[in-house]
Amino acid sequence: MASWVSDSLIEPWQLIAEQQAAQNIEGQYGATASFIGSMRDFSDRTDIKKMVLEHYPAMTSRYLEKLEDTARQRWPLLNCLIVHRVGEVHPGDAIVVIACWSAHRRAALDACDWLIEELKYKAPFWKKEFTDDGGHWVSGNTDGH
Amino acid sequence: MASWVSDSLIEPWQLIAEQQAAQNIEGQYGATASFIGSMRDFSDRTDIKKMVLEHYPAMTSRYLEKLEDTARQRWPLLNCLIVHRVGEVHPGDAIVVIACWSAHRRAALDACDWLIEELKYKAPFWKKEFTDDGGHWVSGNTDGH
Amino acid sequence: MLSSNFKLAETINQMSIQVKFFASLREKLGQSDMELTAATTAQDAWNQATQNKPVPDNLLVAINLDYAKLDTPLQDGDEVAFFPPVTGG
Amino acid sequence: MLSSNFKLAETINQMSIQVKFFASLREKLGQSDMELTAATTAQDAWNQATQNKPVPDNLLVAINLDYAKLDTPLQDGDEVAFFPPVTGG
Repeated sequence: MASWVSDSLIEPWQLIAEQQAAQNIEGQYGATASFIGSMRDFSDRTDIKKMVLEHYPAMTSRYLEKLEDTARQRWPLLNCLIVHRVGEVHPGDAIVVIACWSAHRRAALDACDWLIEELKYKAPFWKKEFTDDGGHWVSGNTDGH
Repeated sequence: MASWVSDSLIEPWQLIAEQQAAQNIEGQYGATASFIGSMRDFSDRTDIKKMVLEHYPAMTSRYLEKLEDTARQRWPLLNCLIVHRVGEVHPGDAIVVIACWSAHRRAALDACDWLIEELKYKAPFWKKEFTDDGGHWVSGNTDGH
Repeated sequence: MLSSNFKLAETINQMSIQVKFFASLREKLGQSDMELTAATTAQDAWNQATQNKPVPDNLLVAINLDYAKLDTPLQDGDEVAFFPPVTGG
Repeated sequence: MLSSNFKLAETINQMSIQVKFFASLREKLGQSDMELTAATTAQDAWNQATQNKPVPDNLLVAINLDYAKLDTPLQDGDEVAFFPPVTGG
């Protein structure tokens, strides 16, 4: 179980593979569900050049740990990973990585789905998009988007 | 979009990373959802040493392609990957890899969840587990397990 | 002339139906592939191929790589497969 | 004796409340961190820190790193944060 923020580029598949290798649960997990959120070059605006992610560091740490704890209380997870980018990101860069390991598939799939929804609506991160016209704060997340 | 069976060890995160790199959709996808099914060393039986996966090759190819087509009709997916092991697998080995890419998260998450459920109930693969007592055909998949 | 017509009729009536068994069913029956020269339905193919063994609970049937039913009619060139519930993923 | 008691009272009444603003709110108000010496509730802290600016729609409040409400009472040493809807993930 681990959660952290990163202020530099992350390699989602490598992070997940490393987390999987770091825990001695081989032969126990039958299911790994993951979600990666990446930066697109368009949103309500087109031609987005970069994005800056601000957060509330002390609250973020506390919130991500609480999220993992709650997920592990609700589902029989063997392992869990949450990594979120902050700072400057570019189109194609990963913004968030979530992975859940469990014996059976329903726990990993449902926990992963729940984690990204919770994180989207409550974790204290804010995105500012930059186009050639300057910066614009993203106003809010919408359902499933 | 790609689906195939492999008769040798697969590296899930590497396969997903390669599929992602192979398609020129960077900046378009905001969401990647994946599911990996791995072999456990226990089921109804304990101490499983290995498993042999049999399939119906011509039907498998056709079925997996149809699955992907159906998923792409139901959800706005940018890319999709399904890889399934056959032959001899050992505890910890990946058995199935599913990944879905979409602009927004709900499509990727829901399509991935749907694909693994459909595949579990309909794709013509069969598992035979081997313990020190010999081989036993797995009798059926159960809900979310 | 008569004998040539008789041969033609024989050729027309002769079908080729491929029958396949998989997994536990293949092992129990001790056979994986066979060819029938005539069969009206999947059930008929099963009866001929297994010498009228009872149909197992949960038997799955595919005709030409798509799921089908035991009463689905067969045509010349069809491939019919019988197998137990699938356990992939 | 009198002067010493007076100082003690002053010390007791003096609180330390940390106030933080994030993202668009931080930029609009032109301030990110400040300290108040007294505040009864999160709303009171907002009023003092913004010179009674109206509370924006959808304002979120956290006290000591947990979500809270504007009428949540504050205690000495609390950290109260104000920010717009979150947009991570």
